[in-house]
Amino acid sequence: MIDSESTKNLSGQAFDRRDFLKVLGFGGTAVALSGCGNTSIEDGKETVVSYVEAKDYVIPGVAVYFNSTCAQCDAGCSITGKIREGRVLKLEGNPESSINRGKLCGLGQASVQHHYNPDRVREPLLRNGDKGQAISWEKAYELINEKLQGAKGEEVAFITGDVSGHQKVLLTNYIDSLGSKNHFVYEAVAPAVVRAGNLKSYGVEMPRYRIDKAKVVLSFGADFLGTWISPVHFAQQYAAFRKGVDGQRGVLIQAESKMTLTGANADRWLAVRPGTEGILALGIINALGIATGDVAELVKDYDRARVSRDTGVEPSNIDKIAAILRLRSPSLILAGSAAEGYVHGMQNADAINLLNHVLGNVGKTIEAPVSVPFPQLTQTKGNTASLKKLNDDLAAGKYKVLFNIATNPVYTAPASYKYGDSMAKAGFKVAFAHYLDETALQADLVLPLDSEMEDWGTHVPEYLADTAQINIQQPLMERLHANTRGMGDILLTLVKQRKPEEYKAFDDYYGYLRYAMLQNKAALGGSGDDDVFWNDTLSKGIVKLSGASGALSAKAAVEGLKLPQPEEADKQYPLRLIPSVTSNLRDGRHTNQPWIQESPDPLTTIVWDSWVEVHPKKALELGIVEGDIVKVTSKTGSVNVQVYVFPGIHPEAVSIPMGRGHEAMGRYAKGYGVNPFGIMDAVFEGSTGELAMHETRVNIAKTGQRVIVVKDEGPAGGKQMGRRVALSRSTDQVDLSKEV
Amino acid sequence: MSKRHLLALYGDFDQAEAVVKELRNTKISGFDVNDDMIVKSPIEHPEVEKFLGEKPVYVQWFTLIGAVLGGSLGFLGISSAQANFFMQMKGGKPIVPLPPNFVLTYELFILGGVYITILGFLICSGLPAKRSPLYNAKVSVDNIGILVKAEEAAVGALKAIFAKHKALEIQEEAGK
Amino acid sequence: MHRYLRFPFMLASFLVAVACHAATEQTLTTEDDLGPQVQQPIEFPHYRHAGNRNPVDPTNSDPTKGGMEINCQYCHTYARRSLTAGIPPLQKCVGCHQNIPTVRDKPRIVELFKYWDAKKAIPWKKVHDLPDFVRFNHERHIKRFIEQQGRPVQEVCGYCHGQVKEMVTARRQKPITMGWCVSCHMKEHVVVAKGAIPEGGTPIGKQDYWYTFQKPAETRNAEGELTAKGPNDCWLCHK
Amino acid sequence: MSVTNLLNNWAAVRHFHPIDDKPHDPYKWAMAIDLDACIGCNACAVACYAENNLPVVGREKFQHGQAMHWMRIERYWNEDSREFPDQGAEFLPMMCQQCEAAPCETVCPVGATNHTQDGLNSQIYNRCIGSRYCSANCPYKVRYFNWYDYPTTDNVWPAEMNYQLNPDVTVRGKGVMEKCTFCVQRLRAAEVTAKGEGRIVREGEVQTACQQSCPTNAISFGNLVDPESRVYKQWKAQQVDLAKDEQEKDKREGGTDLRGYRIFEDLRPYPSVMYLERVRESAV
Amino acid sequence: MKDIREDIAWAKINQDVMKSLENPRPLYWVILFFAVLTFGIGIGCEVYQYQMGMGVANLDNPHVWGLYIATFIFWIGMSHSGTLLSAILHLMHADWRKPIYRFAEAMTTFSLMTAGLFVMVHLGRLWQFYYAVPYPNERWVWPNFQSPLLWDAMAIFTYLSSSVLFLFVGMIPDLAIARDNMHSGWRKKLYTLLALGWEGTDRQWRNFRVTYLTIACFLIPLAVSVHSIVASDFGMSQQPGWHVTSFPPYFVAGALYSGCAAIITLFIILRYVFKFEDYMTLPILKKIVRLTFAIAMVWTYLNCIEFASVWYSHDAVSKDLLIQKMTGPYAPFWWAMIFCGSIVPLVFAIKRFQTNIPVLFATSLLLNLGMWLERWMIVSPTFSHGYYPWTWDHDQWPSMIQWGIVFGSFGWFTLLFMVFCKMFPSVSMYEVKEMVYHRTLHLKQNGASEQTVEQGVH
Repeated sequence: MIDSESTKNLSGQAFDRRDFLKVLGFGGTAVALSGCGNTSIEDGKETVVSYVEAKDYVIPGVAVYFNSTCAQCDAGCSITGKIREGRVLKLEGNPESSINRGKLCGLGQASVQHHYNPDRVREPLLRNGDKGQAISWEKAYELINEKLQGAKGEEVAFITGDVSGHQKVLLTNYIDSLGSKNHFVYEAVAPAVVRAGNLKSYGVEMPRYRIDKAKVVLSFGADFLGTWISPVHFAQQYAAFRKGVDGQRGVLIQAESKMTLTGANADRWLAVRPGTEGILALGIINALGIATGDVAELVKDYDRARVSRDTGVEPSNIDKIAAILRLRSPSLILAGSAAEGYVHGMQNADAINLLNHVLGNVGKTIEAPVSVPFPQLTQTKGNTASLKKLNDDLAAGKYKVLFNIATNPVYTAPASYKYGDSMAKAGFKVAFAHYLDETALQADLVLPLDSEMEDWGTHVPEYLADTAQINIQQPLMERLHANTRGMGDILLTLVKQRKPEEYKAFDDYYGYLRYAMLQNKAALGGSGDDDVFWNDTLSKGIVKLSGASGALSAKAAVEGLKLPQPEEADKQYPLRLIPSVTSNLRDGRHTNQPWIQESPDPLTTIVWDSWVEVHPKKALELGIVEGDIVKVTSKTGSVNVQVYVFPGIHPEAVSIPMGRGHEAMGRYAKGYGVNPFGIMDAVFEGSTGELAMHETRVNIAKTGQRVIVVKDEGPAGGKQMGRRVALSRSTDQVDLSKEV
Repeated sequence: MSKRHLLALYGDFDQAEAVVKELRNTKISGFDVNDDMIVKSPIEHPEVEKFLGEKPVYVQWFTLIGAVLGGSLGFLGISSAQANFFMQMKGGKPIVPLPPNFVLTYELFILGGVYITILGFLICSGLPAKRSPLYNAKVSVDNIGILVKAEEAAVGALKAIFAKHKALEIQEEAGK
Repeated sequence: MHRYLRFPFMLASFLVAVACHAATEQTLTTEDDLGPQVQQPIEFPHYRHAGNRNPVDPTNSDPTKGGMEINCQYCHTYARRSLTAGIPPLQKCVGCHQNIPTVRDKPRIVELFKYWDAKKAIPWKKVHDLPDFVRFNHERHIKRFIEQQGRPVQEVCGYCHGQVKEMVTARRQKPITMGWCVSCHMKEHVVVAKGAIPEGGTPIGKQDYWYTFQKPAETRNAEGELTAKGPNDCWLCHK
Repeated sequence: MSVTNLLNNWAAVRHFHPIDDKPHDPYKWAMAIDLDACIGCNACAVACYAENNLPVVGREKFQHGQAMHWMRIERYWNEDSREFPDQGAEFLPMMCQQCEAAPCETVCPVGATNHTQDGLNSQIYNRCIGSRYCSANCPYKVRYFNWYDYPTTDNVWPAEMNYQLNPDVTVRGKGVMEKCTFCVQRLRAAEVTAKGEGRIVREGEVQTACQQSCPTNAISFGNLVDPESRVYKQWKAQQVDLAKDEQEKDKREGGTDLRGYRIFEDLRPYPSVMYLERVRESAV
Repeated sequence: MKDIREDIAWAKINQDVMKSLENPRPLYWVILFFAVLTFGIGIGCEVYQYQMGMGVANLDNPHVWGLYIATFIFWIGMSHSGTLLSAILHLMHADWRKPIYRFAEAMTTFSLMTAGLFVMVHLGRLWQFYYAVPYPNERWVWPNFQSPLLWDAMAIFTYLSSSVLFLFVGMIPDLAIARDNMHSGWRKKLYTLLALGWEGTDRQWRNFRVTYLTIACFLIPLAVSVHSIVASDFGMSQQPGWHVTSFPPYFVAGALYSGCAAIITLFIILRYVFKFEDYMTLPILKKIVRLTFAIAMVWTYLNCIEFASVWYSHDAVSKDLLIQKMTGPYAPFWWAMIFCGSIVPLVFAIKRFQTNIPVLFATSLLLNLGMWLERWMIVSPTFSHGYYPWTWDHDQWPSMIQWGIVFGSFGWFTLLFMVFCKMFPSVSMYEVKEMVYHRTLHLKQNGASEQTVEQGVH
């Protein structure tokens, strides 16, 4: 219920947002229907706590809404928090944001559980043997200072996730002030190869995809509805795409080896032999027959018989796809896991992007990105190659001090890195953490961070939809635990240790942020009074900027495009492991949010556990059924995991979702499921050095145990048993033009 | 109150019958055979009625009243309860649906019938009550008892009749 | 009485008595049902703030002789905007009392300023406590009775809170049980006073309900008013 | 009192609903869910957990089938025996259908579930005694029973977690039935506001939590009586009539090209949720 | 094979029956011990369930009902045989019922009380059960009279109270005997109180006869309605497998069936424990066995009718459910039900076995098991295979708590029943006397030549 009026009312009022909303015990938090007890009136037993001072907009029993930014993933959705009696109750999407337009995914909804999580770190902890000892912040800062005195600049390393906005500025300044050049930006699941491929094909790393403008979308493993880049935004584009341009409903074709959420919504889902997506793309170019010049030369060998043999896609399907692509224009071809997963990922991406060029989609459904006028605020783009480098350096003993800022590489690094051992070689490890996760447990000093609902900040998402925007993150309620600190505040204190003069004007990060924003008031589109501008900015939660769009390179990059022949199956490890990224769990940093744990995986409906997906045909061949515990063994290691027989996977592949199998991180995460990173081989993409996630070969063997798979679907599985429940029809049976 | 009670016990039903016949045929002043004689038996003898003459039983009327009251008040009560202030639509059915109410009316009809019948039984048979002073436990075994109430003067005659028919035992209320 | 009839008669009289008791309409009244005297951190004198002025001389507003006749909503300001009436913030008390030097040294006010100086909220005790599954909406009742029908504030608040203006610390005076709430909803209430029907229909608009008895009456009553009963939807209060 | 009510309102209390009377004025809350737009992302389900204080039951109880998701996303496969599900999956968000003639209402022994004036199927937690008959009689099986005392003995909201609980929604203890309410706390707040202003709730003024979060706008919700509402227009365009157990369009020869339908319409619960069939491209 | 002797002294009848109030065989105490033990276990389970929530019974969301409801129907069904023996056979003047109807009537009462417990055990919020009672209350809220569960409550209340009254009224003359013969002590006082001053006067007997007959007349339709209403708990619902027209007669037949089976079991136990060999004679047993056989065949027939009507209907969902019952996870129990309910009673058709006590005892236990399974097979499969395939059950097996309470109920019933038989004359003395008296008369009229003519209705 975002009453637009209630948000509007706020904008006019001068208020100091540092004066937090106090948690008010009004009406009590537990509005419980009591059990066996008496529910009668108990006058004089409960206490009504009132405010000392209250703002006019604070009315007990009436919600106040504040805008902020979701920090659960890097898409940068704007949120509106519903606050009652000083407590954040629920998050909604902010309708003003062009990224999520008032919508919010399940992961975003769950971030209140990140905030209220009972397992958050509450005090700075210093390692004392196996235990953490609570210390004061002063002592923690002193300790860091002390340790840094004994280290040269190049002996200090930072590992962070994607970081943008003013935190990034402060962080960069701090790193510079230390004289370090070692900032590793690590994201376990990042479209790094896609970026590289795009740069090569279109001249930009991240163009704007216009699914809503396309009539046909052919996606090679890009799970844009579930996990890819900015899923909430793409889902909205998808809705428009389905409604259709000119009343013609958009057609989605998904080619991938393991069905993703996007694949589950496709009009045609093609099971492609893992790694041959590029071949299929070239085969389609060949079948289109409209390519000329060196492109035609390139694809001439990819006739449909060969492509069909290599990829496992039926020739008739290739023809149908070519026909519909030829017929309906513009279309949009997306490269997702096809690029990220393989040694030749870059080649795959090139081949797929070539298809866009051939079809003339570049400039139509692939648009140049909007540029942000403040390059210092833009997002540093994480990848996996950075972790590899850091790991090598750590193993070589290069670093004396390691700052681990809100990442969990001990959990997400492939087991063959032995990252934990590498990390141990650093002299002093500082972890900025919300929870005692696997990495924080190995640190010497753990600094508890505020949740994003207590902290100030700005974010500039990598993928910007219509216009450039800076997202404001502001506290939605007072700090839940007295001894946690905002990331910006910690960085400010640390940087003050180095450059006390430059930053002495700022008491806290809020002051810094306000100052920095007001300094650029004009560039941020503000005018007039500082307070008015500032309050207006805070109440909107977004600063929209006019950024120019660049141009895309029109020429396809064909040189060097050479796709390897699909490999013969390995005798010992005949199956390919696809560690799937699910929309709930991503890389596992949110596994400890119970709503996420209990939210069924959309495709398998499994909760609270990991599974390995096996195609029915393969399952029959191996004699396994649902619930069998199998041992999945790769060159690197093995895990025991329950089987889910799943038709949406190529028979040569098996898939284990990422995100579970935590050994730490609190009561909701620890001990549920298995971690596929633990058996991932360290194989890298040829040209970018990214971890090739789909290149792990495994075999599976029965262990003889069987369990009941914990899932939402009943024994009928996905069958409707003749009931009229979920109905569907084909486009020729329906007239969408009459619809509202 | 100068009447006295006499109880004679017989082991045989025929004997008892003979006694009753004789009592009926003999005119004894101070003793009315219809009002002052009670036959007690261990089991229900349908024959007793024959020789004592038809005596009316009113229990059925109680049953009728009870059943009718139970049914009608039940229906009205339930319908009224349904149409109270909190009348809430349920399942697309009317607020006062007839079939369920008929089912309940039926139950209440029986409930009323049974309860009032029992009440009628208690009233008509005069239970619960104190036992008469001349109660003899043998009646609950196998003896037939004839309890008579007579003027002092008639006692002797009655005793003679009882004795004549070989009464097993004659009990007599102590004189005043 | 005949001895046979004694027991049945007693039984029957008992049953009749029970039935009569059950059938008697329980009088759902506004009868007082005093709650416990609740010990508050500061003994707030409601009669001083909300009580009537000196009855002998209505123009005399000397607080030592009577109340200030402050509108309930002046302090319980949330009531008209929220489900809950709320307790005024400390700020509000101090706002006035810092300008009233005459009572500044009274122990209660000293206590009050102690809280204020410590910036600590006063832990008032709840006096009118409903079970957690009941949600009474103050706003709606104030809208209807005060704003739409222009009844006096103290009277309207008094429907449920009793004669607060005569109390020191508030004490529950009404039963506030479900049946008591409903006793009011069951009554025919004036929805349109004498005179013309305002523009756009009755104040409760086109909101006629299913059951005729809840619609505003078709015709005006003897006093020239249109009446209707209160809502009977369980889900209004129990959610 | 009651007898007077009975006699005065005899005609009213003998009406059958929804066939005999159309009492929904001014509100009848209803939904339309476009299965073609639904991508099965679960955002609605999580939003429901957040809005309605649903307990997370944990692995073991989920395994026992004691999950409490008022909104569940069902995933169906096409029923032919192809090697791959090459038309993708079918997702169906399932929640209480707020039937007009709800099978659950008649059977509740204590009247804890009723039909409200604005067309909802209410569930009164404090009246419920836990006979579970309603769930037994629900064809959609969308009612969820509190098998354990989640707030206390199960400690579902430990420590600060209970700060998140929505104060407008009662936290249910053990032994009561619960189900989707169409976010009645939001509806009632909006209705009361509108009533205070002497108008009815406008289209778009109130949203359910699931509708609000849905990234593809697959769920539309609104007042079926209000001709301005999107729901009204959708039901109208799809020729689905609330009070029919078989729609005219389905009787037409040669079928229909409209894709609106209601699940188990033939059982005559008159559900308030219309689904729009999923569409798949015929050209591929 | 000897029937009750016509020349038996009435005093001996009194003595024999009164002896049962004093010193039963040691087996009595063994049974009582186990009854208390099981009941205690049941109580423990219930306390645990009350504290933790219904989840400990391992019910789940589509599968909200389980053994509690099944066992509830079982006990309700069991109660019907008492009415059959005391009311129906009374109206038919079948005098062989006289020695055994008392305990059958007691069985009715106690099994109804047990069934009532299950309604309570089953409730999620037991402490609020009074919401279902239509009493005038401050809130002005009434229960929902449309709910078959409420009809159930009303019917069971009516039935229970009528049965208790019927049992009591029928026992007054015997209580008077007990009063007269009991040595002084609290029990004598109790009998004195309960006998209401019964003297056996002609007036009392006259009204007694009419009352007894009237209540018997009421009880018959009441008993039928009670189980029809239990059937409508299911029949009135919409679920496949429940929404069956033939459910009321099917339930009633099942009820009589299980009741008769239970009577055979208890007959054998009582006969031994209380040394009633002279009264609970084998010819009587033989008649019950024949009656049971007849009802078993009726039940089998109605079962077939139900399958046939499902089969010939076009209700795919119900058909699906039926197939599921036969082949799915419940198949072993379903087939066990068919075996115990339809095959095992064929033993009764064999004359040799009609008086063979060990065989009859074993068979009757199997019949009871079969009838209990029948109720379970009515309740559970519909939940695990209803309309909505998504929610079909995958893991539902009653927990030990649920089983514990079910077994506890048997303990509770046995306890009540055994205590009753020890406390009150479980053979109706005055009616045995009547029976003997009438037979004697009959013999007198027909002369001595015709002997041992079996009487009563066949």
